[in-house]
Amino acid sequence: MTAASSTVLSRRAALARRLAGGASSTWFPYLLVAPLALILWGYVVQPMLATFVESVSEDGVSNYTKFLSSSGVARTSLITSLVISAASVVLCGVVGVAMAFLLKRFSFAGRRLIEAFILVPAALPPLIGAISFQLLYSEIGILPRGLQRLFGTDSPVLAFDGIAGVLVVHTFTMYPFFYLAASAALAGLDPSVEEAAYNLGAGRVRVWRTVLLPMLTPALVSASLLVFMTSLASYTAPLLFGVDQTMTMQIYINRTNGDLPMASTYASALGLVSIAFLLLMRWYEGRRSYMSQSKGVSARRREISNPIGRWLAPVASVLATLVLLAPVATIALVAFSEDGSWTTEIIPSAYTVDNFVTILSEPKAFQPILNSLQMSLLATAGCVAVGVLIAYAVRRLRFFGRSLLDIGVMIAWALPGTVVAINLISAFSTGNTFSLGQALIGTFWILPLAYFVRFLPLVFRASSASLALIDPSLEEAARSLGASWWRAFLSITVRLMLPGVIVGALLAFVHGVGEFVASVLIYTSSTVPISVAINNRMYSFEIGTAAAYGMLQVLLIFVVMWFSGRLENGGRAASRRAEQWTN
Amino acid sequence: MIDVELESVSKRFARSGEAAAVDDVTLTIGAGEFFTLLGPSGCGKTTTLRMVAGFYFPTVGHIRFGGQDVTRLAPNKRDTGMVFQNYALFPHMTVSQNVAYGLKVRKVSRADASRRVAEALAQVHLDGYGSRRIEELSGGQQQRVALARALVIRPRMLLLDEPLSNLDAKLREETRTEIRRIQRDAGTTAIYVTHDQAEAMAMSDRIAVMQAGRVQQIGTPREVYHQPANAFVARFIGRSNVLSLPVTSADATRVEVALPGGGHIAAGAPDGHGLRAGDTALVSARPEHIALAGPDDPDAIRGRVTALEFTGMATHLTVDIGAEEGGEVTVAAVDVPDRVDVGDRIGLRLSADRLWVVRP
Amino acid sequence: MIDVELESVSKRFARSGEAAAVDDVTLTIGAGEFFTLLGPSGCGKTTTLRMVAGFYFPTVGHIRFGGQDVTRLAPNKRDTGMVFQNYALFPHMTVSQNVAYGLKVRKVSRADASRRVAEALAQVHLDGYGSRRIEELSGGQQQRVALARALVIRPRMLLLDEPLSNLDAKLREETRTEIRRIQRDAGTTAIYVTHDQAEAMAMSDRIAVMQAGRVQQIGTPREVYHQPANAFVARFIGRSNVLSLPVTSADATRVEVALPGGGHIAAGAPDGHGLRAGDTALVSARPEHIALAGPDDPDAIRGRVTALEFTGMATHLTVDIGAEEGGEVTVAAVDVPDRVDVGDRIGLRLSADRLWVVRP
Amino acid sequence: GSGSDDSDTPGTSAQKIVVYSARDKKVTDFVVDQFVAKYPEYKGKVEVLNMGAQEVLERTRAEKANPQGSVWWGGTQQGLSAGAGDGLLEAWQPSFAAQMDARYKDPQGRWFGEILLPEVIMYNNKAIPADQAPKDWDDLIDPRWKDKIIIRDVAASGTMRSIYASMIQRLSKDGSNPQPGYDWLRKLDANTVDYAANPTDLYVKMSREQGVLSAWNLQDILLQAEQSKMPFGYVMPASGAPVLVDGVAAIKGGNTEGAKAFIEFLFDSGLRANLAKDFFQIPAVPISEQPQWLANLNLKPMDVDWDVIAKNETQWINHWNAEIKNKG
Ligand SMILES: Nc1ncnc2c1ncn2[C@@H]1O[C@H](COP(=O)(O)OP(=O)(O)OP(=O)(O)O)[C@@H](O)[C@H]1O
Ligand SMILES: Nc1ncnc2c1ncn2[C@@H]1O[C@H](COP(=O)(O)OP(=O)(O)OP(=O)(O)O)[C@@H](O)[C@H]1O
Ligand SMILES: [Mg+2]
Ligand SMILES: [Mg+2]
Repeated sequence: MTAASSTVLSRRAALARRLAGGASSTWFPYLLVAPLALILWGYVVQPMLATFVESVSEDGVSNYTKFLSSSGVARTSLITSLVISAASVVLCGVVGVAMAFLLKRFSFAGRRLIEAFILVPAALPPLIGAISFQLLYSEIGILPRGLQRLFGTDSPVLAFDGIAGVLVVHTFTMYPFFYLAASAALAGLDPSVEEAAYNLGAGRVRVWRTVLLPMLTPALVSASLLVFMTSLASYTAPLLFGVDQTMTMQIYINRTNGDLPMASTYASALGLVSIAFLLLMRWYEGRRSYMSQSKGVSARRREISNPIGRWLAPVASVLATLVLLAPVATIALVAFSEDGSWTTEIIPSAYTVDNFVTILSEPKAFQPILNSLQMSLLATAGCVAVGVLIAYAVRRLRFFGRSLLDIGVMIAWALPGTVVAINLISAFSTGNTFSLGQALIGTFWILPLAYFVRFLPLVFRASSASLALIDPSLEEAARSLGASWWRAFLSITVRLMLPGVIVGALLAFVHGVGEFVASVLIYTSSTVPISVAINNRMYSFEIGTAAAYGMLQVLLIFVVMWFSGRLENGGRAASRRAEQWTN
Repeated sequence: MIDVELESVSKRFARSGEAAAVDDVTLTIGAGEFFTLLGPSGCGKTTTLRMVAGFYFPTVGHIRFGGQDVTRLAPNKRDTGMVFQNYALFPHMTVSQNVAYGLKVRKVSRADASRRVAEALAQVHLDGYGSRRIEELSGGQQQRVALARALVIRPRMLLLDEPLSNLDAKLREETRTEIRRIQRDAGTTAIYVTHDQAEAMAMSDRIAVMQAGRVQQIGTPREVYHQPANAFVARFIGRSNVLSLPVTSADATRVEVALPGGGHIAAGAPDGHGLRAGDTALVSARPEHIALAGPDDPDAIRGRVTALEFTGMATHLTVDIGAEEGGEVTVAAVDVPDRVDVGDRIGLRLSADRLWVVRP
Repeated sequence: MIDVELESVSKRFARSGEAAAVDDVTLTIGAGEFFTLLGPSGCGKTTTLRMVAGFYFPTVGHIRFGGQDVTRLAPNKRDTGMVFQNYALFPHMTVSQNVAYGLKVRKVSRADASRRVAEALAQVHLDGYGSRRIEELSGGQQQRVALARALVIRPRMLLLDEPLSNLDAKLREETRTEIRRIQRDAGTTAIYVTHDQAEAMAMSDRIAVMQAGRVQQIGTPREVYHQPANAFVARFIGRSNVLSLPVTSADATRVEVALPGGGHIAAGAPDGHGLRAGDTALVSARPEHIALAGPDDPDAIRGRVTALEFTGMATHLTVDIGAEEGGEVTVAAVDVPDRVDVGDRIGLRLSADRLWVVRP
Repeated sequence: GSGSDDSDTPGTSAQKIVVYSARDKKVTDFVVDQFVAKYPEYKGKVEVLNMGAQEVLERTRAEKANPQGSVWWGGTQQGLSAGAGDGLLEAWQPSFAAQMDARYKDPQGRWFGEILLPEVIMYNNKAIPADQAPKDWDDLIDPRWKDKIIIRDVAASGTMRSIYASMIQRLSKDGSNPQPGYDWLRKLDANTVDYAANPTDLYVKMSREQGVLSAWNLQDILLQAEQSKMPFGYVMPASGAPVLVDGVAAIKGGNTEGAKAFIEFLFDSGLRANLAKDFFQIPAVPISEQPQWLANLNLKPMDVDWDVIAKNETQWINHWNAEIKNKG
């Protein structure tokens, strides 16, 4: 720090120091947050505000009072939606964490394969995915009809209907939020903390209840938020199982009725409920600290001794995977069955590969797949860039408006996809500053933008959860070794967050590939996504070819999962770890 | 030349109640000086170090490096090398990568860096561990990696927070010699936190003794040891017996006190001690400056052995001399006669030229 | 009564190369015994402790508690209280909750538990910190929480992995007295890891000195200190000067060696030392058993002072006596005459009854 | 994404036509091929975006500030009227308008009926022999059919809303007293075993015999039976079938010139005949050669007053949704 000789120089040095000196000064957070807030404002918050504005445009808040009156659709819908969402969180939590436990705590042959399969249910193609649940669990489903035949009863056995059906669909499609978050967090936990609990005499169950689950809080909170909001905004499942007194159904019905302000009121109410839940969860999470305070880096987990654990885990995992993959198998069944060959039979009576031949022989069969791939990748890249930074800002920096930033990210997840798309169209149908003066609708960019806006919360949440476990002194160490804030951030913090970031990116990517409700409103002929292609088949009831398309999508997701699993574990480390476990 | 200056620095944490973790600390450290912070657990040593490193901002006060205010300068602009009390090793990097990190940031050429990394690992006796993952090291090995990582970048200032606490005595001694050598050779200023007084004594140019966030005394090891500023410092540095004895006569630098068994003895006293005949003086006597005598030795203080502790080099006896004079006295004796045992009556003789009067 | 028994226990890690972290360790610990593992960093102390706690399985060998094979018993079935070298505190719990955890597991009534938690916190001088978060504590305070958490459950066996490494000397002494008291009162067996030899000496019933995964010597502190089994132990425990001196005569328990300056001196020797006149014996002499003498004292070994280190209680002089006899010798002197300085010639006198012959 | 054609390619004057279509992709592909064959200057310039009818409305509405579409192809009378009411549609008089029944088009020329969708009784002909199928609407509420009926969920479907409103209006011509209609629908609800989420779901449930009866449009019944080998048959109700109009419009602010050319082409007599033959479409304008099935149809339109329905539909359906559905 040699003092500059001339005053000009020293003044410039002082300024430079102040600008670069950054990360520790009180206003550094604002410097970092300002562009993020601007992005959020321009691309997410401000478009979404349109919904709220519309809800109060005609007759003020009178629409909202409908939620307060004791009888009436509004309040019943709200309550039904809340009940479904809360139950979904619990169910997905149980299934997701259990799967994470089985797959991340034990090593056995075929585990990697199962890990790659496990995200597939989250990526079930729209509509065809929903139909597959019908074909499995509803009154016309394989399972109830199979049981009916088995027991010789009059009516199908164990047929899911109504809310139970909705919950089944939600559990199957959303447990990966929990599974991924929990497994990333489990990998990042300080193993010695768990050992300490065992040492103090706690049994396995108690250790999970009092140490592991609480330490997973950030991950579970993140997953709960996502599941809660997804359930709240879920549309297809209530539709399929005939639960029409839900918020989303009311939004749709009101739009069909032409009562746009009321539809917006419902949408805004959804947003408000989600924000309330978000704030609750933030408070809950903020009460405790989850960063390891241990000195140094602890050795990996102790070895598994329990022979029951060794055998039970793989068996349970395989069984669970079979159950979870059943909807995918159903799609495969449809894809390989002959048209009209599956009516009252339990499973199809005739099989064919015609459906695949049909779609593959089309000249542009792969175009939608490529489109989806490209747009999802773009959006995911954006989500990672912005989401990781926001996660860092919200978790690590002290500045005014942290909660607002958090809410800003999540709001697009809390609203139904249709509403998000409509808002984006309105915001970007003419040029504005954020679109660089260009009208984005009708161009390629609107779809990646929509995916970005919709799926930013996934990356943000997952990153934030993994950041909660990372000791900030690691970053400090890098800083004291001379690394600039950026360098320390990228080489240490982001690197350590990576499991969480990968999880978020995977979720964003997978959801991007499957996105339908928003896509259908904004796609162009050159950007037909795979979901729209599938839907076109469904629409004309070419259910076989639609399923075949769906299988291609499933395959794509599987391949991505397989390779990302490789990436995440870094091969070498994984095998070594497994070696140690089984020693 | 003054290198580091803390001016009335205080740090208050939101949650630690009303008390400040660091309370109005003012001190200056010269360039190339080896300065040690010593004090009981929780007294604010780490907090002080972290403010110097730039990870905390003082609630009030200023920090200057070479006259320049750095109170809010970014940590990476300070060119300090820090060993964290909890190591803060990068878990995703191998040992070598950890050590090389600072060099990479400094854009040291690859060949140069790998040479320096190897050298640094050798200095902490970790040759051959370069490709290990951090989690595959023992606690002490991890601590040494943290040390190597800070030393290898040859910063202008070293901040060492108990860098040797998990090492065995042998290695600790070797390593501290190494640290001292590196620090001297490069003229690095070092701020060192330790709870090992022998270490502090052996290594430091000067020591600041802290308690409850406040500095109690700053001085060379000998000053701090032989002329403690107050009873806390006397008791904290080494073992010391602080006896309350009546003053029989006093001048500017000496105070004569009466011994319980009869007889007088002179003790050194700090400037402006303000004691007069008739006052009670607190006199600090180090265990090793008390010799054993027969229980009936007329010049000796009489007492009864209450405990006997063998520590290798010396045996520590605890002797009860009666509540009034200071309760129990500890004596370090190299060769304790075999017949002495707990419960025995015994005489203690103070050596006059090592006694020192302390403030309460 | 034998409480813990390790029988040819070895532990190999997949990655630490061919060398075993713990290599064929056999030892027995009596019920209520305070047993210390001492050894250089990375010698396998923690690994041994973790096998006793049940976190690692021995690659070969057996562990028995009270005669029962527990080699593969789950850790929570062993009723051990462990202080981890890295603390392993629960970051999501307050200080009190951390300490109370083991009590809750043991279904201690709420009132009882809170009383015992308060008591345990007082024992480690953390009264009033109960409601703090772990991250709001200093390093030493965290370590004390870890200690309190292990002590409060009054396990049948305490496993303490450097539990005091981050405490200041004063507190360390108080705490170790406290640990010892608790352990004695409850008749708990304790296995203690420390790198502080004074601590090991003061606290232990027996000490096992390890190196590179192997046990070098097991014995009481006095045995280990005064009758080290080999040169490694002699050098590792305290400072020791190991001199190579020619044997002039030998019997079963004594060996007489020739001094460089002329003259003879007798040294104790272990059973079956097998030395004869004409052999070269390695003789260990503690620094405090070497007295300073004038450079021309006829009975003294002559040398030149190469370093002077003030450590508080004593001053350590390093004296070069010539390569053949052992290179440098360290002397601990309580009062070094002021005129002695680096470079001076000096004489050293060994005290015959403290010398000991060691194996290489 | 390839094929983002530049609409100002020199040498051709034709601009891109973007068609938002709720028609089946097979139909749109077929028509576009024919259109381009006739107007080569539009080769590669007709982009069809397939989506649901409601989505066409949503999208057009959202894009009002900068319309991207040119043709709105496929949508109920109600949907098109809503679009017209929002000022989204271009008013014009095409050449075929004169031949068209006034009931099938907007008086101001903002949309035109393209095909007629008679809503008839659908039954599973594997489960019910043709002679035992219900003959009229009132047969559906016979307790005999308890738990045999599947209905495409009403509130979210324009088609179903129209059918249900017709059922109410059938029993109260001026719409002043919906009660008899409600009672009738309550009985229907009692016989309804399940409501299907969408057409696909309806077909699946019908074919797998969760229910064996439904009310559905003739065209889709014939298409499913013919193309997907579904075991579906239909009955033309004795008291008549409500006939819905499904239309087409030019979007205001789009490529109106192209849109007009395209719509004119849609009503080309040859094309109409082909569509009628292959896709079972009943054209809203008279055509010369009728295919066999159409000639034999015996279409008996129910006398429905769409104005009364337009006025009351929301209220009626909301009432049904809240008070009647799933209550029987
Ligand atoms: N998980 C591991 N994988 C590979 N090697 C390991 C692992 N844990 C420890 N080691 C090695 O085993 C040896 C013994 O380690 P241990 O932790 O027992 O040492 P220690 O005696 O406790 O040392 P310290 O005093 O430094 O804590 C060390 O050399 C260490 O590098
Ligand atoms: N983040 C924090 N929030 C609240 N109080 C804190 C925080 N960090 C430290 N303290 C308190 O401030 C005081 C000083 O802490 P500091 O870490 O500086 O102690 P120390 O001298 O390094 O102690 P040790 O030798 O135990 O490491 C302690 O009493 C501690 O409890
Ligand atoms: Mg500290
Ligand atoms: Mg260790």
